[in-house]
Amino acid sequence: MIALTAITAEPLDAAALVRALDITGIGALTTFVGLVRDHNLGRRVMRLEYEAYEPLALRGLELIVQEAAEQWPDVRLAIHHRIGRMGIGEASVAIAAASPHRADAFAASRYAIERIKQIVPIWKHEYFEGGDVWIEGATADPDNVEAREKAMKIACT
Amino acid sequence: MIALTAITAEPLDAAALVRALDITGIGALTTFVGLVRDHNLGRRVMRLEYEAYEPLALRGLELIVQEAAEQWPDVRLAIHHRIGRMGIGEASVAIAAASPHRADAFAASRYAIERIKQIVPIWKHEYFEGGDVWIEGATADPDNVEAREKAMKIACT
Amino acid sequence: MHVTIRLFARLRDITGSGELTREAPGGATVGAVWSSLVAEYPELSPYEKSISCAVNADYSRFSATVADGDEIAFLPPVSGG
Amino acid sequence: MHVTIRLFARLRDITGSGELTREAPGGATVGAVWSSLVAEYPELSPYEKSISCAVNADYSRFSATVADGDEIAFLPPVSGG
Repeated sequence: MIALTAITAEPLDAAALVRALDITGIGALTTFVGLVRDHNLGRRVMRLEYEAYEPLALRGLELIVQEAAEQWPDVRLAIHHRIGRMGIGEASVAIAAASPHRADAFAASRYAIERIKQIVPIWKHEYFEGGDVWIEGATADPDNVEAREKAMKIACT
Repeated sequence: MIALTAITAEPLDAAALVRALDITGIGALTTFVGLVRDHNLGRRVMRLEYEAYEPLALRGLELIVQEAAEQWPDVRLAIHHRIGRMGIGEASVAIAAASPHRADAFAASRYAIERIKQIVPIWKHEYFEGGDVWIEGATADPDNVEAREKAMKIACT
Repeated sequence: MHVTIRLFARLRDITGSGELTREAPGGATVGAVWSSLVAEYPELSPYEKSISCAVNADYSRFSATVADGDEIAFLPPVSGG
Repeated sequence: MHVTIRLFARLRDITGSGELTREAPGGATVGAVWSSLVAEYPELSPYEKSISCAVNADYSRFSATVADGDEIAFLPPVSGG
């Protein structure tokens, strides 16, 4: 059985993530996979390198699973984030959600990806045609109530 | 290459559906799978049998793909619905959506399942402990603007 | 003229067959075909308000005129997904 | 006392190292450790407003007091997903 949360240098497999979930009583299964895009902000991207503060990033994923369980007690969630070098079209993050009903599976999955982008200490180093840049997105404060509410709003409405 | 839309008596495979999509320029991939639940309305379900008016059901899936393409031109969508006898935990429907950005992939996937439940001529015969019943849900009128708007609202907000 | 009538799910259970062939007068509408069917199988009447119809495997209307050899399908409320 | 400072992404590029060991006075806060680091590497100062911090691989606050041997991490805005 693979772990429900992981920070890994190995290629991600959404189907394996689904198999990690207990589907007893489940009516809906969703997966979300984020792929490395060939373009970003008009730049032609060659590859990405993701760096993590691994123990805290794993803790961040676990925190997100816990937050989701508070909001959607019937949802089972698995989240894997890849680190290291990735080419175009490779998966950087995979989320699987299982739930008795579809609304909760969609919402929890969406919530998870929004929260990953807010609080998990992972950084994307973009190598584009002509240069490279560290992408800086959100400030990693898990206690920021506004950020959490924003993620919840995107997921639930 | 498997078809983007299908009504099939074979077991569904969400991963195969994903592989059917062109992922050039894609940043987000979502799948939705509906599974046969062990309970419904307090009844202990033993199995389901899905019946379809096959040519029209296929046309219905194609219509949904087309509607989604109008709303989200960058999204690529694949939908397979299984018919025949299915046990608990088996997949009755699988949807894969690929999009440059995650909001559209989630929305198109959610829209597709809502529309399937509204307009596609497929019927669920539930065999539960102590009896059986044909489940009757929505009236299959693809031109019903209110129904379409309702599905869009669920998907987009 | 002859029309083929396709019935599904509970409607099929009521009539005992998923496919019937019936006579219909020239210029008959889908609605008229349905009405004759209800006359034959009164148990169908509760579906009056909730069914949809298709002609030759395409969504249609009860006001549509049917032609000889058409396949008319009556669709109870759907429950796919 | 000694603390280990962990730096990531652009912060690591600025200092040239992902892990530094520095002296800190007893009772120093995470914020004080950061300030000494900025004194050493002025290029870090634009991150003052946007960084978060962690102590011993758990989310923390700049007001937290550090202890001998602690691992203090400074986290620039994240960009996972």
